[in-house]
Amino acid sequence: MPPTIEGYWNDLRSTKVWRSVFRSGTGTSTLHRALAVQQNVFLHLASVKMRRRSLAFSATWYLGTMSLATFLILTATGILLMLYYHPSVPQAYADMKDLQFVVSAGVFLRNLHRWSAHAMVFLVFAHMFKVFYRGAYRPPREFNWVIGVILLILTLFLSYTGYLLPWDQLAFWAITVGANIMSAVPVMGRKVRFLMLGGNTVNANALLRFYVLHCVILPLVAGLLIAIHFWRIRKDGGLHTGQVETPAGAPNE
Amino acid sequence: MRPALVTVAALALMLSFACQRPAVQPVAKGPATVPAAIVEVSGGKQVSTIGTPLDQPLVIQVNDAQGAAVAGASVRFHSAPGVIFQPASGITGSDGQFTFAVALGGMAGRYQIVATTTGASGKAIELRMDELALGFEQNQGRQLSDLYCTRCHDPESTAERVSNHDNLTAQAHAFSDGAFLNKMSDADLMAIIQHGGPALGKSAEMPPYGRTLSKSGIQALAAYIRAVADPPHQPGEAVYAQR
Amino acid sequence: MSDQKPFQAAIESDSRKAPVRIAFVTRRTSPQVKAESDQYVMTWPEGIFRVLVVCEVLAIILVTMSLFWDAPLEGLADPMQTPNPAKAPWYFLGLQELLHYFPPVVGGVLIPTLVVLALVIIPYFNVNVEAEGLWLRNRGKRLRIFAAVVLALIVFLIVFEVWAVLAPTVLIAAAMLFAAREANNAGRFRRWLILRPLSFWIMTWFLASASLLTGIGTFFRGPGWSWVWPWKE
Amino acid sequence: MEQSKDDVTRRGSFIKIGIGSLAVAGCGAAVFGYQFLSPNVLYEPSPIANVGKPDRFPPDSVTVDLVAGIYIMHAAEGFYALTATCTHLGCLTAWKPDLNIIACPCHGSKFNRRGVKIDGPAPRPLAWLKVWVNDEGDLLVDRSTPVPQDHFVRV
Amino acid sequence: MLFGDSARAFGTLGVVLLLLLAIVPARDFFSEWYRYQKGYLRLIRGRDDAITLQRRFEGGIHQTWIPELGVVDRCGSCHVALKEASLRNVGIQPFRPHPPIPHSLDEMGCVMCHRGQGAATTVEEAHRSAKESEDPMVPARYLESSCGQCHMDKPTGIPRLNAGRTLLTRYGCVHCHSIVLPDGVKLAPTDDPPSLQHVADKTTREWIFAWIKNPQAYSGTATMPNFQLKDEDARDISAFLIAQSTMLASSAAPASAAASDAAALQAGASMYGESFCASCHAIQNAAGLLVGGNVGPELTRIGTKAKPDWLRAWIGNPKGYDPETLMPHYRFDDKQLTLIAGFLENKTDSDFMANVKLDQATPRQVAHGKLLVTEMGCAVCHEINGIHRPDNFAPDLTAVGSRPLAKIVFLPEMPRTLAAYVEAKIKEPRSFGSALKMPQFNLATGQVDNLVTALLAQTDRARTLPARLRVAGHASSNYEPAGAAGRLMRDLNCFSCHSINGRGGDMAPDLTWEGSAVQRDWLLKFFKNPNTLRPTLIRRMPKFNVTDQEAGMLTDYILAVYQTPAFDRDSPQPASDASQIEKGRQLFYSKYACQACHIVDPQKDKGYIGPTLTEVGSRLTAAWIFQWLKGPQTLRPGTLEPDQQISDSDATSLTTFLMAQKGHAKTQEAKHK
Repeated sequence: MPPTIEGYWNDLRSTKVWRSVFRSGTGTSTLHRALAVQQNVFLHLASVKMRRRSLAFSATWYLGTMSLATFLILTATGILLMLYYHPSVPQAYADMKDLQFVVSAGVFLRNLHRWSAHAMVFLVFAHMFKVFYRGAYRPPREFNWVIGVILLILTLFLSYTGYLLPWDQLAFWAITVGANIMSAVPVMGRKVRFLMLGGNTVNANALLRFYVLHCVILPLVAGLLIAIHFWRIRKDGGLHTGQVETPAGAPNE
Repeated sequence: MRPALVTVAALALMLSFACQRPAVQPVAKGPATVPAAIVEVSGGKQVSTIGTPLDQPLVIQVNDAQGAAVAGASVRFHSAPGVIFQPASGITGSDGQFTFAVALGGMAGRYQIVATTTGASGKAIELRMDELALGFEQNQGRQLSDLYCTRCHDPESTAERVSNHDNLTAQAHAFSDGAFLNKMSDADLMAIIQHGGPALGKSAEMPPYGRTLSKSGIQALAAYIRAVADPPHQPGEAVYAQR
Repeated sequence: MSDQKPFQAAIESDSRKAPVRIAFVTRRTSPQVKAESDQYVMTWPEGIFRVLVVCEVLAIILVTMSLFWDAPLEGLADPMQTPNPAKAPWYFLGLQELLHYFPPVVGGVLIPTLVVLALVIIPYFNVNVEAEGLWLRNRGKRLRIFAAVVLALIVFLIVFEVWAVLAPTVLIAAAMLFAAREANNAGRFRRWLILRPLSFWIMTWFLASASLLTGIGTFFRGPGWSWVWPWKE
Repeated sequence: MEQSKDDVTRRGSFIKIGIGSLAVAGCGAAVFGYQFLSPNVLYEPSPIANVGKPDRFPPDSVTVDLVAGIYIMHAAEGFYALTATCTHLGCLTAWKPDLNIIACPCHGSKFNRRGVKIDGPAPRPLAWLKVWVNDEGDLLVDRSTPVPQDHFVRV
Repeated sequence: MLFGDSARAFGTLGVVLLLLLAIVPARDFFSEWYRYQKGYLRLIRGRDDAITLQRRFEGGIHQTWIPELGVVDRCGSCHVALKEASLRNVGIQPFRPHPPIPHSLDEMGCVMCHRGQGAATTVEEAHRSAKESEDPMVPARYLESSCGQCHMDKPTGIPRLNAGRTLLTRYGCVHCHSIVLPDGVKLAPTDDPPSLQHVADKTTREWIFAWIKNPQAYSGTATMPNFQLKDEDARDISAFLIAQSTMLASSAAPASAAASDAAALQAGASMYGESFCASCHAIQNAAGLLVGGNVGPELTRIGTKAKPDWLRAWIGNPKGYDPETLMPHYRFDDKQLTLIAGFLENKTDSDFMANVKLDQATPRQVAHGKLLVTEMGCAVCHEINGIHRPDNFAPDLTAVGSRPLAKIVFLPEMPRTLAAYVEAKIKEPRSFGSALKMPQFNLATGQVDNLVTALLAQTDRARTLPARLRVAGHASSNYEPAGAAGRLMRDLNCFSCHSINGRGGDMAPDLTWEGSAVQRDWLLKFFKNPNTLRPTLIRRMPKFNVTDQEAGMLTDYILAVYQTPAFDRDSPQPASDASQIEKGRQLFYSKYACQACHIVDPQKDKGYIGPTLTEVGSRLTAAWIFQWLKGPQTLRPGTLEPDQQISDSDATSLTTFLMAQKGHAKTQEAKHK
């Protein structure tokens, strides 16, 4: 057999080094496929087998998957953008200009981050409604629903804190309006606003706080909750099949 | 029935044309005579600063082959990008003339302004006029020149400034005298300003300005002299015209 | 599925209590689990590939957007100069629109808090977990409660002049009444509507109101939060 | 059976195409990631320092420009400039007029006026920097361009 | 079929994604600056100096960063040839080299002068930013405005800005608008709007009516703007102004009837000429051209305006009516006063007030007039009885050059640029609304451009620049001569024309060191009968009819006080032997060719740029002549005579020669003729 790319590929996969990293083998048997999931740190949250119905597009519209995908895109692009960003006034705005004008593919990464952020908010909302209408919030998945609601709020907060970072007019006034809505909370509203902005107006302190929230605190919390969310999917019986649990006697299509 | 009607109508139409034709006069569309040339009435060779309107409007006249003014000829103007015309096109008046204001572009140099009209058989007739926009350095030279030089170098007197040109035994060359000054090298030009006429074996009536003017001032003067030279000083200055 | 077999494992969930899986095993038999092999697929590669395809689709959409549509960047933030209107991010515009109708405490705090609370307690609010159709039982009593609640809500909305919420409220209420009629010779759509539980109606009302408010806030609000038509510049 | 086998190979080739293009995209992302990470513009002070008119420096003098990190020397042979950064571990050295030496405060390296090491752990003499006079008559030093020793500039 | 065959979907979508991602670097590749750099390389390829140019060319984004100025410039990324002087004849942007300027491009950057967005690397964003808060480039027409961010002095080379700043004060813009220059100096008006507290002494209500309706109809050079008043409003304002006026005792001097016969008019006209009134005042000649200076008001229609009594009192003693006036106090006797006043009273224009018919003013009209005068801010410029000068009457224009476009209401069909707005506002203020208070000024297009240039210089950036960049303007001096001579100098208003110790006008020579220059006898004689020294001058020193005693006092004061410390005026005169004089003559006529500009021998010499030197030996001191020859600019900065680097011995010979030019005989002869 003449050497082919596939031949080399298979040779590579049978080397000791490869086998030490990817513990499962190359086979296509059920066992191998099961091991591929079980022994992969990223995939082991999923069960080895899934219900065929739950894989149908109509079951979930893959909204949760897409939400996770946007989160991962946002993490990747966000880390790259951080390399050209100084959370200070007015340097933050100059950095936006630099991204636009002098950083290779800077404007693309910024666009991708921005649109992915909007997409994530939208997808998470849609995910929630889809889960609701499919009835997937019902026991035993009620706790995972609560985590989902918290993740929704976190997503909103992540997006909101990121909104200030370009330090342009849009950012400044959107945050000002948002912060003023928050200060309407009786008793503690003003205090919360004060703590969040690090002062009474949206200024350099607020920018730094939003930066830390956006880049460190909220992503960490969100990542943790996402892990729990996924773990609970499996523990609560896998993805909801999308079967409407109809009461007895009702017409069933 | 119908063919008959059509025939009658067609006949009537033909008849009406046939009857009318001898009666129809050539309708005065456009100029009564055909433009053969555009001549400049006034406004050429002005000196201005970059980006600014010329002091005097440009006036051109459209003439026919016999040299008589052509009224109603349509004229268009164009030049390098950045030159603004007010208006950029129009119809000549009863005296065959058309007046327009020009603001030169943002770069220093000579601007060629082209006025175009259409002659017999659609041939384009053009008139080219040169206008000069001075940059910062040349403008500075112009001011120094107005202060120190023109009293002797400009033969024309004005009410505010009486020319000293004719009181000199040596002949002071006007700065626009390109035929003479273009032949001098930059170094010679600056030397004569700096060290006076005797430095180049010329009259002492040209005093030395080396201690009165700064080096950059003398450079500016030389730049101004080069800019206003007529015929134009060849190496260096860009001519902006439509490409 | 319909023909009876001697050993049948049944899985049911008693929703009134904590759901458990109970296998009823007939005496003198052992439980036999029938593998539903056609019901299950291997996560690798079936599931993973599907997920990958979905991610590719999403990436393609986002990359296309990013290539041809630049993220907005206005001038440098200037505290001395308020753009008119000053708008929050789009997902808060529903809230901002509410603030236009209600005092801040109601629009900015009470309503969002209630919404979040409602969302959290949905699964624990143990009414009707079987998701039976709202009108299938106690129809008369429920209609009276429904009428009282909807009327109160409409009066409340009219008092505060919240036309943007009034419209979906009336619409949903009409749909509920439409579903509440006697179910004889009902069409497919109405039969589907009849089966909707109460939570469905509430969520749909919330979804419609929120979407409408956000849409209005995003597209139809101009200087001074006045009404503008987006196509009229 | 034939059909199914075809199907399988076709499936396999699609997967190969897919994985292949993702791999290429990944490699491309790495290349352009590298481009992204290398800044196209720098916010760094120009290596060329304008130290002013030569007559600022009296003959036989050593002038320290701490901002630029250089010494400007006016010797009998002409002007020259030394970097003030010690060649040992990069501390900023100091001119000791009383001792007529350049001393490093960190590890005790000592240099003479010509930058030659007298004492201490420094591996190399202090670098001589390119000096020239511009059109306005200002003395300029290029901190990024070393020149051979004993390269004096006469004004 | 998206999920029907996920392998096929996976493969296909993978390829699509790869292709899309490949566009990302392509966008960088097709960026504008990269295209321009390729264009530049194409442009220079065919040139003789291609190799040099190519070696000097560096690819990539070029950035100039000047942190202390807040400048980030990337203009050089496209304008790659800014420093390539050999490309001077390339008429294509962005490849033109920068023309020579007194600043280094590396030290100033581009946006300091041209404004625009230096950080941008696209043509549109850099030159015409789409964002309303960002500066677009300043048009070449107003480019000098950028110089004004640092330059408060008035260097040559920026005539537009200098003229604009002068106009701001001369046309009284700064009466209403406060403008603080970047160095913190507040612009003060240099026009002198008359006080209206005694206006009824001076003129009639009808004249006021016609004047405020259209000041330029009375005098084309009037700087008072047109308030575009309605007839009723002008009627009421004139009524109020007359009503508020109080009478000055000095204006009511008894008047002997002005002679108006032809002979008296002729004598008055020659009085007007002899007194050199035309140095300051202009009168239209028969051809309608203004003849005379523009320091004082035009007098073509003065007879229509001024009441005869007031005119006589005014000419007799201007400071009696207006202590701040620039007009000198001529010592006219009664006869002279009658002649000259008669001449001026005859300068009338019957058309000017032909249609003005005003009834007796009613109290209501007066009250309404007062309201109008208050509202329109007349008291910002004029002193008016019973009305306080309002503060902060019009918007502060200190930072008008940085006004964000979002804060500007543009007219429809108007270019959305700050320059266009300011220009329109100056040209036709009322086009922004008839209720606006700003009046219509009478300005030529060039003047409007100059004003726009000066206003655009008032930027925020200018105030944040490091102080070392600022070139301060000349501080105005408040020098006051002391004693009786000082009083006399103030009475004669010497400072209106002459400058001493940094104070005064520039119409006549600077007298700071006049005491070192002139001989006593000559100066004494000059005061009694000033004759001009320069043949071509139109403006001349008037004859003030000073008494001997006054002339003597002034002469002594000048000789004693206005002495330069540089040399002793009484240092011994070089020996005047004939050979020295002859040597001096040789030097004068051949080596230095002084006759090009000066006249020593009226028969032979013709040069008339410098003063006539026929009697310089009895006018100037030898020490002054010597020092002057050695360095004219050291004695009188800005004087035109070039410094010829004359050696001491040549200067001595020339001094000897010039001191020999006493010229008595010749002038005596000339006088007899």
